[in-house]
Amino acid sequence: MNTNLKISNVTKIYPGCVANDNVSLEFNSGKIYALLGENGAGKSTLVKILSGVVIPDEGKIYLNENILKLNSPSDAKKNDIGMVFQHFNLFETLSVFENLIIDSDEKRESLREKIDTIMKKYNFSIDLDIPVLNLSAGQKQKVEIIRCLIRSPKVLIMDEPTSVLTEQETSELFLSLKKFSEEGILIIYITHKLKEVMQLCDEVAVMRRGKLVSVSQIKNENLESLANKMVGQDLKIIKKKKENNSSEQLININNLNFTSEDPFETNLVDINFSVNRGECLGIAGISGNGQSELFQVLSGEIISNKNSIEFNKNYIGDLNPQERREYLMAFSPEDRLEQAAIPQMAIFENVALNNFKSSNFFNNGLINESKIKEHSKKIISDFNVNTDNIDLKSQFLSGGNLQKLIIGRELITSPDLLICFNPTWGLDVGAINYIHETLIKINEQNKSIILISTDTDELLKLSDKISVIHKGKLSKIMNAEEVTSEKLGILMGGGN
Amino acid sequence: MIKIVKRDQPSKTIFFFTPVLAIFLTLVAGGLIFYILGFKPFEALKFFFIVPIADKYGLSELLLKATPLCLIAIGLSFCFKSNNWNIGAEGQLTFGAIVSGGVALLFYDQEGFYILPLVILSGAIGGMIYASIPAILKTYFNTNEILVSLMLVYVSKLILDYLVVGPWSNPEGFNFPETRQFSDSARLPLLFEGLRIHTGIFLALAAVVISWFVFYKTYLGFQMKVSGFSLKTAKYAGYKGKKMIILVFLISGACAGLAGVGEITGPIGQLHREVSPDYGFTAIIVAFLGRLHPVGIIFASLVVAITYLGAETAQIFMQIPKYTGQVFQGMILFFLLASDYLLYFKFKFIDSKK
Amino acid sequence: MIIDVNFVGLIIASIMASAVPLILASCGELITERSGVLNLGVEGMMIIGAISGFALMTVTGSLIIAVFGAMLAGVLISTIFAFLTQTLITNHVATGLALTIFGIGISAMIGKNFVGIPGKEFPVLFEGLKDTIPLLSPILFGHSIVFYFAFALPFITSYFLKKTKIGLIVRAVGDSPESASNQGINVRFVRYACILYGGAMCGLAGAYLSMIYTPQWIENMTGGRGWIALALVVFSTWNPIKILIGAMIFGGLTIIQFHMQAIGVRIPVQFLTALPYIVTIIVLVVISRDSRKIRLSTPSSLGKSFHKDN
Amino acid sequence: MHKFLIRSFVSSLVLLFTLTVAAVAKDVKAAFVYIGPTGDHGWTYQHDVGRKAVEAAGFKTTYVEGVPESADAERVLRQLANSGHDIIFTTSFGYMNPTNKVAKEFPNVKFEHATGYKREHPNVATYAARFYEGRTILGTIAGTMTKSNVIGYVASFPIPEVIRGINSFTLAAQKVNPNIKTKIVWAFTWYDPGKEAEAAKALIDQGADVIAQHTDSTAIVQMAEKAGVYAFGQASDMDKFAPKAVLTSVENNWGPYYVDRVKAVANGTWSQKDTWHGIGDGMVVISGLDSQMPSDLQAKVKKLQADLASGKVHSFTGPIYDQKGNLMVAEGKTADDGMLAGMMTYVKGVEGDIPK
Repeated sequence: MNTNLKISNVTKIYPGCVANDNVSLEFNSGKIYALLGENGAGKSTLVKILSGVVIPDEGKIYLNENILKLNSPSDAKKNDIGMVFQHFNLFETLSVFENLIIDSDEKRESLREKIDTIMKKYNFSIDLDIPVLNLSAGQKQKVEIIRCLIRSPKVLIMDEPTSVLTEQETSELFLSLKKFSEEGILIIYITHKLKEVMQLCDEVAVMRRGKLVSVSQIKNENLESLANKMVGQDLKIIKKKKENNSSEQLININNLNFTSEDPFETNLVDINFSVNRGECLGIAGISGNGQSELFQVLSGEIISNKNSIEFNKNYIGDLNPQERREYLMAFSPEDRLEQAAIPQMAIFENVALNNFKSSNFFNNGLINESKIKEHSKKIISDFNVNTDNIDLKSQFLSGGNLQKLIIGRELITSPDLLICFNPTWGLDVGAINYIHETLIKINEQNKSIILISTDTDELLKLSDKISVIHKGKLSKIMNAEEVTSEKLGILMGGGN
Repeated sequence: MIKIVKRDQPSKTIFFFTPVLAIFLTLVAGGLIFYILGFKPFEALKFFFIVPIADKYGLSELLLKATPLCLIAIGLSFCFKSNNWNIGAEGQLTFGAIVSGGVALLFYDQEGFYILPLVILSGAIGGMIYASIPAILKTYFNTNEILVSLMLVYVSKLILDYLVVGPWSNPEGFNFPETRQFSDSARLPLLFEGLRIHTGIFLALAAVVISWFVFYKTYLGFQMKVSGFSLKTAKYAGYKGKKMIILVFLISGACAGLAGVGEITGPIGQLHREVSPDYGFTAIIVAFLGRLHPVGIIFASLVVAITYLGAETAQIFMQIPKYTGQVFQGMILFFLLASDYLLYFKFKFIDSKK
Repeated sequence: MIIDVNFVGLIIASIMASAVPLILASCGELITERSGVLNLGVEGMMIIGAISGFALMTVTGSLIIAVFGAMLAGVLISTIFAFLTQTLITNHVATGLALTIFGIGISAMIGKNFVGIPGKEFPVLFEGLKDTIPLLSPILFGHSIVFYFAFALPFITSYFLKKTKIGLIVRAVGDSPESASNQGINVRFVRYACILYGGAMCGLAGAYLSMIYTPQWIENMTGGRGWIALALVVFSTWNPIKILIGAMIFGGLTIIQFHMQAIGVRIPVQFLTALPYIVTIIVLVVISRDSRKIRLSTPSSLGKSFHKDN
Repeated sequence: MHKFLIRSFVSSLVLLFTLTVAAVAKDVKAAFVYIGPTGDHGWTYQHDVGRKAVEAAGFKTTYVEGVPESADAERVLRQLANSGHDIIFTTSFGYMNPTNKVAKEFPNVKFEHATGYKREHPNVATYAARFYEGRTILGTIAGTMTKSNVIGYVASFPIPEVIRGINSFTLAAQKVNPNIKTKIVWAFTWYDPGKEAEAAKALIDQGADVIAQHTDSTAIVQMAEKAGVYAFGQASDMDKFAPKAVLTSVENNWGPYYVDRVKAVANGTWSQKDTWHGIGDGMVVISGLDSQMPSDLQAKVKKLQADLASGKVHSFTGPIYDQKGNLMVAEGKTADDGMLAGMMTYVKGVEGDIPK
């Protein structure tokens, strides 16, 4: 049976932003559609409308020529639209089975049979009776997919599904999606990863700033054309100047180990590497392989053996972040909202978080507010943060602006080494470009970077040397020119 | 059609306006309750809110009542502002009273200038010791501080009960559940002869000033605030986040302990089973009503203190049940919390024909 | 001393009777907390139930109206809490405390005219079988319907949470309201329902005190049992069956203490009374140390407001 | 003429005086401070009955109920003293210190403190009732009516007042039935129905078939009713709460004393004293006897009541031994008030120790 899904003149306005501006689209079963766009382009809003989570201000949706009333997620379900969210919609403490049956009215026994059949058919193997808490990201996604499949959906929407997956898991997912498509399920695939679009989809719709920019066949597109449509301008190609880096060692990590009591954390085993001045060391890996722990050990949030970290000829393994900053290190953590900044506090207060002696933010234990504010204003103008109100609570900044603020805060001390962890995660292309430019500039000033990232493209673009972290162990350090993304993929998956 | 719209930024004006609105709504609702109960609403409200503080003695009583509330609320503001839900101030007050009472009893037959400072100090320490329990459990064992601090309230009251009924009961008091009277050297001096308001009020005022200074002007206050919002951020910034959490609990405990000292060395003069008519819980209302701001807390403590006095006056002169005081306290908090909605949302009139 | 089997039976029966209000209130609060709502107003809702039950019994003379009226009163007072926390997104802790303060005050106000009136006799079931089986008879027979209901409730609650669809939804909402909302579950509705149910059970617990346990009304007659019930939910690590055991221990302490006094063993009363609170803290510490354990046993969103904006 | 003048002068003075007295008498206002609610059917209730008697005698009264024995008591007292009350009755032991403190500041206001011992100022009087006389009667009834020979006794706090009651009760019970045992359970509360009921239930489960109480709520007699054992009303007639269980009640009858004292203020004859009245003065009243009691027992109780009233019988008549067998009161002697006021040891026959 053919499925036809039509979106007609959908508009959704949020205070201060038009998320969807009169969008019309049509989808037919048997194909895989890509919905491509930067962060904030409006694709998430559109799929939330399709799945009933968000109600549009205007516009209609038709399924096989019938008007759909999607006032809640259950309406979408009733109309055979399945949705796999970017951040999983799972109940961590409930068992897999309970997660699967929660939105179904069928009997438990018949559901179990049905689930078993689905798992066999698509070669999924997940223990149904353990809490979701214990599953890997890939398994969690499979649970979400099974949850949709139980209802034999006509439409399956996947929202940025590969952001948490390994290469291996991604290719498995693609195989499954192709299979679903062959079986007549209409698949809408939301992403900002151009390569995946080229690899998987048949048709692509590009969105930008809430508007639909183009609909086209994949066969008529290539990476550059898609990127241009998505960004709306010819991408500035950032190329790193290949200069002779100095051979002066700046930081040297020597036999660093970390053992955690928390079962949710990864232990670090025998970490050894060094970074020269003016160099960028990239550390690749699938998230959850010890990156966060490595960042914390390097930043001093986790204190280690004094001699395990030698920075600028000082042993600093036992110093806390603030003390390390005095040696001219700077840190940009992954989690912007819960670690790098405090959303409930004003911009200038967030600036004061990077407190080093010469800043004079705090004199004799007192807050020097004028100094902090002066400094904040400088950061805002130097780093293109799009606001002029330093009293604004930082929760009202967009992700990109917040990240610029954080990087700016860290860099304004002119540190010798910046350690950053997923600095562009979840940002739009403009902000990503800006941050990438900034990072390249740092290297050009003969300062060093340790870039921990799960984005291999970013790593390949910015790094001089690359290593891969897998299960808390670091691979050997490779020259960036010699590395391909395939090679990285293998190492990230635990291969050699 | 009226639509509710989320504000882009919490409104500052409304932030300070809602407490006033809450008090106003409480008065209206209170008047209504009086009317239903068969009393003249305005007369009842007059006896409730005006008569008790119409003379200098009444004002002195108001300050006497507001002192512990203000002191505790100031302490709590440190906790609440840094996201630590210490709701066990009543326990910390009681334990502070126990420790300082114990010290005062050691010197029951002695005079000396050193006794009072010692007693005050020990009360603060007692409160701190008691507050450190939920703090340490929270920071090192990841335990929910709401539940722990609440449970400890009852434990402290029972410890006090045990002591005054048993080992500390007045040997000349025929086994009645109370201790000896403290010596005059262990009592807080009165401010005015004939009025009960005592020098403890300076402790509260000092707490107000210090808390304002620490929280808004010092690096320490900044670190406490950051640690409260996010331990992860504190760690990243290089603050001793866990110690900061413990510190806010200690400050809060010290304030509550001092409130306990104020009660037993001020108006009571001995330990018995009822050292506090739930000041520790009422102070939570005060802290909220005062918007966790030192100056706001001063006003809030006065408003809430009236509900205690008014309930008595209204009973004496109009035979209005004294529990109206509690009803008022509950209502103020209800209305305040409810009107906080206006902080984040606004009503927008939208043309429905469109 | 000769220990008589019937004597043991009698003591167990007394302990069970004293556990009834704790079980009722805790099981109600457990459902509320399982949906992610921390309602510290248990004491307030219980006392409202106590006065409503007693007042209705006195005024209407009907025990049925009184019992259901008390539950309804619990529902009504918890509606304030539900409205504030769920519709106006207020802080759970502060609202719950306000509810308790308000409840105690308003109950004393309503109850002014009901102080010192003797209660009505509440019928007991199976009284004829009271002397049939040694040890078990006093435990099994001769209790009010509320007693039997209370002892069935943990099992019903456990079954409800584990085996029924609605129970699953309640747990899901407590685990992740965001996910639940995206799954098409009306989080606000579920939480409202759970809060009101908690109110009904607390109302019933209060009515048991004023109508059956000590059939009379006095101010503050719940005497802190609401706080114990709250402790009990934590003690049980949100498991209804453990509530049963906990309620027997917590409720039985006073009775054991009196029996020990009567046979001449003396432990400070205050120590025994403090025990439930201390034990609860210890349990909290034990479960909280293991991050996996606390995540699996505590409703993840407990006490956190959820607001869905459209 | 001269004589006449003097006479008329004197008579007008007398007239003026009586007028003044009458005017004063009308204006005397009495205030009562209660620890509990007036409807508790126990301690506070009975004081309020007394207050109503004062109202009936034509005086204005005010009462404040539920006044905690904390720092708040003092404010209430002061407020009452400040608002035109001439005599203030403070009806709980815990008000002792605040009463004396406030009395110092208001020398023109009379203060009457129940159950206390401090009279630090000339305007403070104390009063109490010889409840132990009533307990002698209860002991006699309990000793006769028990079949299990185990009598339960729910006590509040180990203060002389309560211990005296236990002793007097036990002595009387032993007199009619040497085999009885009195089991004491301390509830450490004056008023907490839940706890009191649990205490009573524990005693009943331990085999007690008569329960006496020295706490204030009706929960105990209600529990006795449920369990089918006997009990005694405390402070007021609790018969209606437990018609089968209650054999009789010891009522606290404050009315006559209150009226007396308020009148004394009106007449200007009030003076400080320590009053300790019993059955004879009508401050302690035995309620109607239950028909379940055999008629000879009823007769015996009535006689005992009359003898106690007339002073022919004293509750503590020697020989009385303490638990260790030391002689407390020699044969033929009776305990004096000093000894009674400070009684802190059990007599022989009471089980257990006094909690410390």
